[in-house]
Amino acid sequence: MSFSPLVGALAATAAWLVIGVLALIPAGNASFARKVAFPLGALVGLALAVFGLLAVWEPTASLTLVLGLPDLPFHVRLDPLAGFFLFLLGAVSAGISVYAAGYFQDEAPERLTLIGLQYFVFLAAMALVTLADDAYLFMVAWETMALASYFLVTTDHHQPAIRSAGFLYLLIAHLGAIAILLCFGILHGGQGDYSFAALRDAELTPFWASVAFLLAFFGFGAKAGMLPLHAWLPEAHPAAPSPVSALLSGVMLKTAIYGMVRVIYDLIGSVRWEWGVVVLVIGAATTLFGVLYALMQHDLKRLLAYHSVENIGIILLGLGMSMVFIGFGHPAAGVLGLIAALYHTLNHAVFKGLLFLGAGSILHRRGLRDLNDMGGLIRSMPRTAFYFLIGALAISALPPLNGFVSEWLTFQTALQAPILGHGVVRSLLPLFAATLALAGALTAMCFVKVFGIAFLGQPREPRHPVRAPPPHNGGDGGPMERLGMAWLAAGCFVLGLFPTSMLLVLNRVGASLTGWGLSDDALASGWLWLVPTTPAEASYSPVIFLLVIVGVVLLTILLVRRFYHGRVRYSHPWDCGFPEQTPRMQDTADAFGQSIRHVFGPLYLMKRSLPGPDDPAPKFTLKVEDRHWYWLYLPVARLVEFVSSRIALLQRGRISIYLLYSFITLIALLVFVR
Amino acid sequence: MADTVSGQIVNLLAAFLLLVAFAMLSQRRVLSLVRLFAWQGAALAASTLVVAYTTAQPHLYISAAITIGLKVIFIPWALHRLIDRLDVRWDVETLINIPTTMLAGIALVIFAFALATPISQMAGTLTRSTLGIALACVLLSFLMMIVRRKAIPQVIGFLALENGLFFAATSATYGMPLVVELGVALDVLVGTFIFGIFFFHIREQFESLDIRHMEKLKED
Amino acid sequence: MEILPVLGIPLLGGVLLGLVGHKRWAPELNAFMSFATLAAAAALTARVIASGPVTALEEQFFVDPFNVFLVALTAFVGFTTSLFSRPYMRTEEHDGRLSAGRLRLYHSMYQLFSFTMLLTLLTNNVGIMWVAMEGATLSTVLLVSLYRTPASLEAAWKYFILCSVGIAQALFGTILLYFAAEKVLGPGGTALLWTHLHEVRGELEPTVVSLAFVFLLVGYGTKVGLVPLHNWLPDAHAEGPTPVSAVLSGLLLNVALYAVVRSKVLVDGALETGFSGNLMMGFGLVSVVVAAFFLSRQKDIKRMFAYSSVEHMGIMTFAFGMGGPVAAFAGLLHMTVHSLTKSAIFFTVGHAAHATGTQNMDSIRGLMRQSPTIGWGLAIGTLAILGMPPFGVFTSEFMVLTTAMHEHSWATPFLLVALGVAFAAVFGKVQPMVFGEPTARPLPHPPALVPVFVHLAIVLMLGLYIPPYLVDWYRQAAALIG
Amino acid sequence: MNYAPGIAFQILQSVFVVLAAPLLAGWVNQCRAWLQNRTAPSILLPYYTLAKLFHKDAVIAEHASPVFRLTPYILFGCMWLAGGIVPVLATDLPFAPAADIIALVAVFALARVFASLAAMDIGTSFGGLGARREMLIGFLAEPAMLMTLFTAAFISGSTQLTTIVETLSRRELAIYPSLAFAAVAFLMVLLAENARIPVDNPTTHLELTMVHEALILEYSARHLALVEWAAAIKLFAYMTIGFAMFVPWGIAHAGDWAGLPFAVAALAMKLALAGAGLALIETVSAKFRLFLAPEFLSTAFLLAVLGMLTHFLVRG
Repeated sequence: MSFSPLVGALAATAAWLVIGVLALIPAGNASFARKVAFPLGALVGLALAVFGLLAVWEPTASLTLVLGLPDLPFHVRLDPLAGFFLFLLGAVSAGISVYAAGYFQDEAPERLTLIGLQYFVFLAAMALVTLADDAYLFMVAWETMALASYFLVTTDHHQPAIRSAGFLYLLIAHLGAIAILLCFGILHGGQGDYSFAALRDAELTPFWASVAFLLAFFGFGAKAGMLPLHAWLPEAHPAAPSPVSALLSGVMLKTAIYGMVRVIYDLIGSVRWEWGVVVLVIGAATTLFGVLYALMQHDLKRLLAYHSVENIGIILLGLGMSMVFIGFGHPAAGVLGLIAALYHTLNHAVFKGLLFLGAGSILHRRGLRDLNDMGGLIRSMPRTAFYFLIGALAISALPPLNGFVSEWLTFQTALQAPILGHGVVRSLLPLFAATLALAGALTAMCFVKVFGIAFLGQPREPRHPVRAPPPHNGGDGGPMERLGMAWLAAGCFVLGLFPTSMLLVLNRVGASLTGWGLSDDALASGWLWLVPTTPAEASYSPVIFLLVIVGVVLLTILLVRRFYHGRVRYSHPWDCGFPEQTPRMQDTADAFGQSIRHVFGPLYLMKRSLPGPDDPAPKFTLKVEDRHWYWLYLPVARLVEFVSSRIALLQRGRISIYLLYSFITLIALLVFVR
Repeated sequence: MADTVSGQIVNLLAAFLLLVAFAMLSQRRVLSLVRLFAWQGAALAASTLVVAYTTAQPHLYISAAITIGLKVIFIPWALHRLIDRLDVRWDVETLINIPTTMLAGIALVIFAFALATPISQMAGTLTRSTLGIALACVLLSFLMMIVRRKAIPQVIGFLALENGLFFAATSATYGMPLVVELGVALDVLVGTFIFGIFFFHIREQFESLDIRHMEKLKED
Repeated sequence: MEILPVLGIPLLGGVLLGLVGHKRWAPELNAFMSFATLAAAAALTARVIASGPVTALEEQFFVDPFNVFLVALTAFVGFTTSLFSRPYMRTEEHDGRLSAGRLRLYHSMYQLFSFTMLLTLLTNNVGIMWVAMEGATLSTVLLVSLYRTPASLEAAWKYFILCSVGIAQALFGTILLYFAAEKVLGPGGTALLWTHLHEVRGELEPTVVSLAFVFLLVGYGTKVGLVPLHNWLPDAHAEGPTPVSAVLSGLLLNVALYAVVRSKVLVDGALETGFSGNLMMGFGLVSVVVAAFFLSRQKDIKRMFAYSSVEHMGIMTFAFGMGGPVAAFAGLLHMTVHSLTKSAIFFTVGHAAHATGTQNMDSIRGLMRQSPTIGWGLAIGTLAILGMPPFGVFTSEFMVLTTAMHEHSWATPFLLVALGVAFAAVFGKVQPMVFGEPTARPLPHPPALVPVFVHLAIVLMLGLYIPPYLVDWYRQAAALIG
Repeated sequence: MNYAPGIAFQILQSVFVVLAAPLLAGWVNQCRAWLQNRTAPSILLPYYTLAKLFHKDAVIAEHASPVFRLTPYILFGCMWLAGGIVPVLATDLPFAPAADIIALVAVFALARVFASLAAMDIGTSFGGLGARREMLIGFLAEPAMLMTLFTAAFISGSTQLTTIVETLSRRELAIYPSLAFAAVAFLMVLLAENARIPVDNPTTHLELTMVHEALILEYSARHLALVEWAAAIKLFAYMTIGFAMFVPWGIAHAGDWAGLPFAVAALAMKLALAGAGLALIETVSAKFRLFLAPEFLSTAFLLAVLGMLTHFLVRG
């Protein structure tokens, strides 16, 4: 068959699987896995990204493979939506794989071979999820993805915390998968097989469509880390090795979003506005909860994981608005909302991957994981600091980087509210935009805290024992690690400065799903101006932004050097004349969050231990817990425990009782038969 | 044909069998339990012989012979030897007192008859009316197994159950084909042999044949 | 005549090992005999594929697509279990838990047990099927009480009493079936032959047949381990030596379910109403839900996997209860993948119990660190049995759930809740055993783990790609079951 | 349209904003001095201090990172850009489509983030304290600011400041209830963002109360000059955003030189009044303690939301 992006994508997935299997070869101190596997995987990732982009512009291609069930072979399909997510998967995983090549250099051979296998099976499973076009292949790829990532999360399983994190992760992933399976069952409606084509044209009554929506929303939401089912995310992502955490947070959460969009927009089809309101409410709650709890963390990777929860909330806000508009019969504004959500999915994948890689370098090179142990890292790790700064500015949605573009598009969608007929929803939409603004500002505060405490200021002496002794001079990562981070940082810049090219791609994706595109003068706005609806309504030019600021900065430096002398004198920090300046006088991570604890007090479950007045060794400890454990997770566990204890009474050990059971069953059935 | 002399004899034997089943249910001493079991075997063999004689089916003679050999002579003898070797002479405690068991037994007999009447009309065999009694015997011996607290009475209950089944076979369909009869008899023989082995092991482990010692495997 | 060697070899093996079972090379002989049975079964299977159903010895034996794949499966798992039992039994002897005499009993009973199972599958005579089933119970009772510990004696006693009483009810059911058939086919031996019963099932008397089915279902249901009648199963499977548990869980339950399905086919023909299907669905669903909730309270690893067997037998009974080609196909596939996965799990559990010296899950830790093959075998096996894709168990569960969704949608939530609870319970217990700091000691004899990974490889293959000849094999059997 | 006059206007406005900002600061200090009946310093005092600072040698901590040295220039650049975007003298400038009101708020956020990072760079306790307080006020003010801007955007149907100015200036002089609420909210946000009295005292060095001062504690000479200048431009920009939304009359159209002198006069008059108003507010009210700022700013947010709701309800 002719070479098409679909065949290319399948070839790339197969290549990943082959690399994964080859990585198992332990010969030569696992030389294949150490030297060849990851860079090769990155190249395959790039190829996949190219195929994804091509697929957006080409007509949808579909194929049935020979594998699979006898009457339901694996169907594979590549349409613009799948193409976009393949592009995301390929591009971001390329950077992460290059970084992983450097990161896993000094792993023990037996661990490295296993990590290599699971890493590439994980990538291939994600690609298959995006390509799957029937319920069976989708479920197989979905759970293989969960399985492979579970084994990655529990690589160093000698710590009990990581084991329990892994278990919780796989449990919630499995429950989510069960909900998705039930949703496919309801969509099926009874005739035909389980391919997505059959599911599409099975018409549903509004009630069953809503039930299918709720199942899909909570099934995929469990995997995306949505509010009620998010407890696994801050446990599992930090437990994995850093490149894997980047993949988990950056790319795997996006396959959950892909699943949600595929089922709601494509399979169910007729979107209702009530669904949009549900998504908006949960999205807003997730956003605020994610960022408020991120501010309370002092473990860097756990903080980044909570930010993933927050950004998933932002994506849900975009999706919710788009569903409300489509539900009310304004598909043009609906497409804009969908584009904003998909754009933020891509942006989050890029900058969250970059931040996790930065955190990985700190952990790998310095063995530091707790913010209260770090400080002044910018002096010894300047490049990592630079890349981390770019990631921090991008996640805080500051121009001219990519984070701002997608939040700006989400604001523009909210500003289309007046065209809605429904009074209440029309005024609710801007309020959700306000929660988005609040979350954006809080993220900025959180990343000032992270960057300020970790990279700037004086190095603090570590209170926790440093686990991994720094193998190298504790400086920046190796060339591969820096290249990986540079690739993602460049991604932040390109997506931030040239959004119109990505807007055209997303417009095609939106059109393929809803049949509507952006207004034509939005598309004709050239590469310089980003125009969502009409130039008069709103336009934004990141390039001019950057040029003006950089121009003025250079101009001022020149003028100051020309007209005034550039003399500089170095001395002790001023600090209002206080002589002995010690690193302990700097803010700690918890101190930085103190004002938030004051303002949002009741939200947190705080366990505080204050030292007594005459305490010889005063020790202040603060532990902020997640209320959901006590609202949802522990009650469910206790319920299961209660039911099983009741059922255990069935097996009391006396043989006469067992005989009695058999006797009563026989008599009951005989009575029933007569 | 139903009310011919042989039919009456078979009904008589069936009634006797039901009486023995009831007696076993209420018996206190192990030895008399074994003797009752022997009588039950004898009644079963007699009814098989009568049926064999009237319907002139050769394989029934063989099955009657097996029944006598196995259930009237060998098994009671073996049980006697076992009881002597294990010197378990004292009487048999039951979980529920005798009167309630008897009431349950009566209820079961009535239920068995209600169940069996539609079938017996259809049966063309000479001994179709005894199907209800056979089913009653089966249910009664089942009940006996439930209420007994000692291992040997439980086993005897099981053997009585087998007798009930054999009687049902002869009354419903003039007995199963020979090869099946032989197979079942072989199984019963091997079963009894294995029960004997078990009695010795249990006696050795628990110093008594009381089943209440064997209640540790349970969900706490 | 391919049927006779399939039955003859294990019988011969039983007798032979009865004589020389205590010798040093007895395990090798046992493995060889099982291999010979496998070869004979393979030849029989080839012949049935080539020329369709076969009857032999004037219709006393009957082989059709339905029971030939079970025969092949039984022979194969019997062979792999004998391979596993070689090092296992030697370690038991090395640890002094088993004397040479008892090994002789074990080996002869092992071969007799596979003989009785193959006889049950191959016989055409419903009476002989009962006799063989009773024989299977007799042969395994002594095996369960092999260790002579109080617990194993208690387990064996309960197993023997409950199963014998259960099977006695099945005999009464068989008698009623014979009674109903004799009215149509006339006296003589043919009334008990399944093939004849199958042809004439339309004219059987409905009331008698439904009564018969109740007795058959309760009787053989006890052997299958359906919930109100399951109490013997966890004790028997946990107390016996692990090869016995593997064979019991893997094969005997399948054979019992085969007997139930055979009688369901007859009863369906006789009655128009879905009486037998609803009954089996009811039992199946109750088994799945109750077993799932039992799992979270277990302390002993073999007891936990025994309850997992109860749960999976519940799923299979539910699938066959639903009827229809897809559900029957799913039931057959589930039979295959369950016995392969469950036996593989019991192999790893056996070695793990030996390595750590205990079956208590709280004191087994760090298997992966101590011996990666056992650790990974147990981890992958557990994930497979819990129905995680890409393994075959998920395939059949997917088909069962999807058919259930649009035929009996009321049942699906119960199934899904049960699967979720089972996953949480089993994985919550296995994960700490597999990961963490090791508490195990190296084994005196190297563990035979090749069978484990062969089984899991087959299950993985069945999850992704079912070979075409296997597909139409299942399809013919599913059409037969109807 | 030919670009020449547009670009000329753009450069003129940018330079004008940068130069006029210290004048506005001087004017506000002078008004405050008169209100507190002390002799007022000369209106050109800010220019003198800037010139003095540029001549001094810069004193920097030994281990200051490039972030510390670059931040003053970045702050100045951001404020210069904000000045260029807001329609101070003329609307429809070439730079105007580069950013709408949301981007403008983001520019101020960018400046705030860099200022906080620079404060934390030296590792002194005051730097951390200042950064923490600045971000606290920042994250509370941003939603309130956006809601006020949304109200104006809903009325004019666009987020471009040029369109907002044109639609509002053409409307007849009707009092919009929603704009009234938005104006009060905007005033409260202006006070918080520019570190005026109720939230923070611009002139204080008292460690416990200072917010903005704590950020720039370590700066000296030319860096301090640039930071002070940027603060002045920020106040100027905020005021002009207020004029654009609430008193838009008198802004010339880009390119018509005739309207320019009138626009400058109108701007001067508005700035004078606003500066005096600001000085009045500062003398009348006293500084809150820090944790009253959240209530202050949440009332601002509530007012802005009220404004938006009235817009929807009244407009129907």
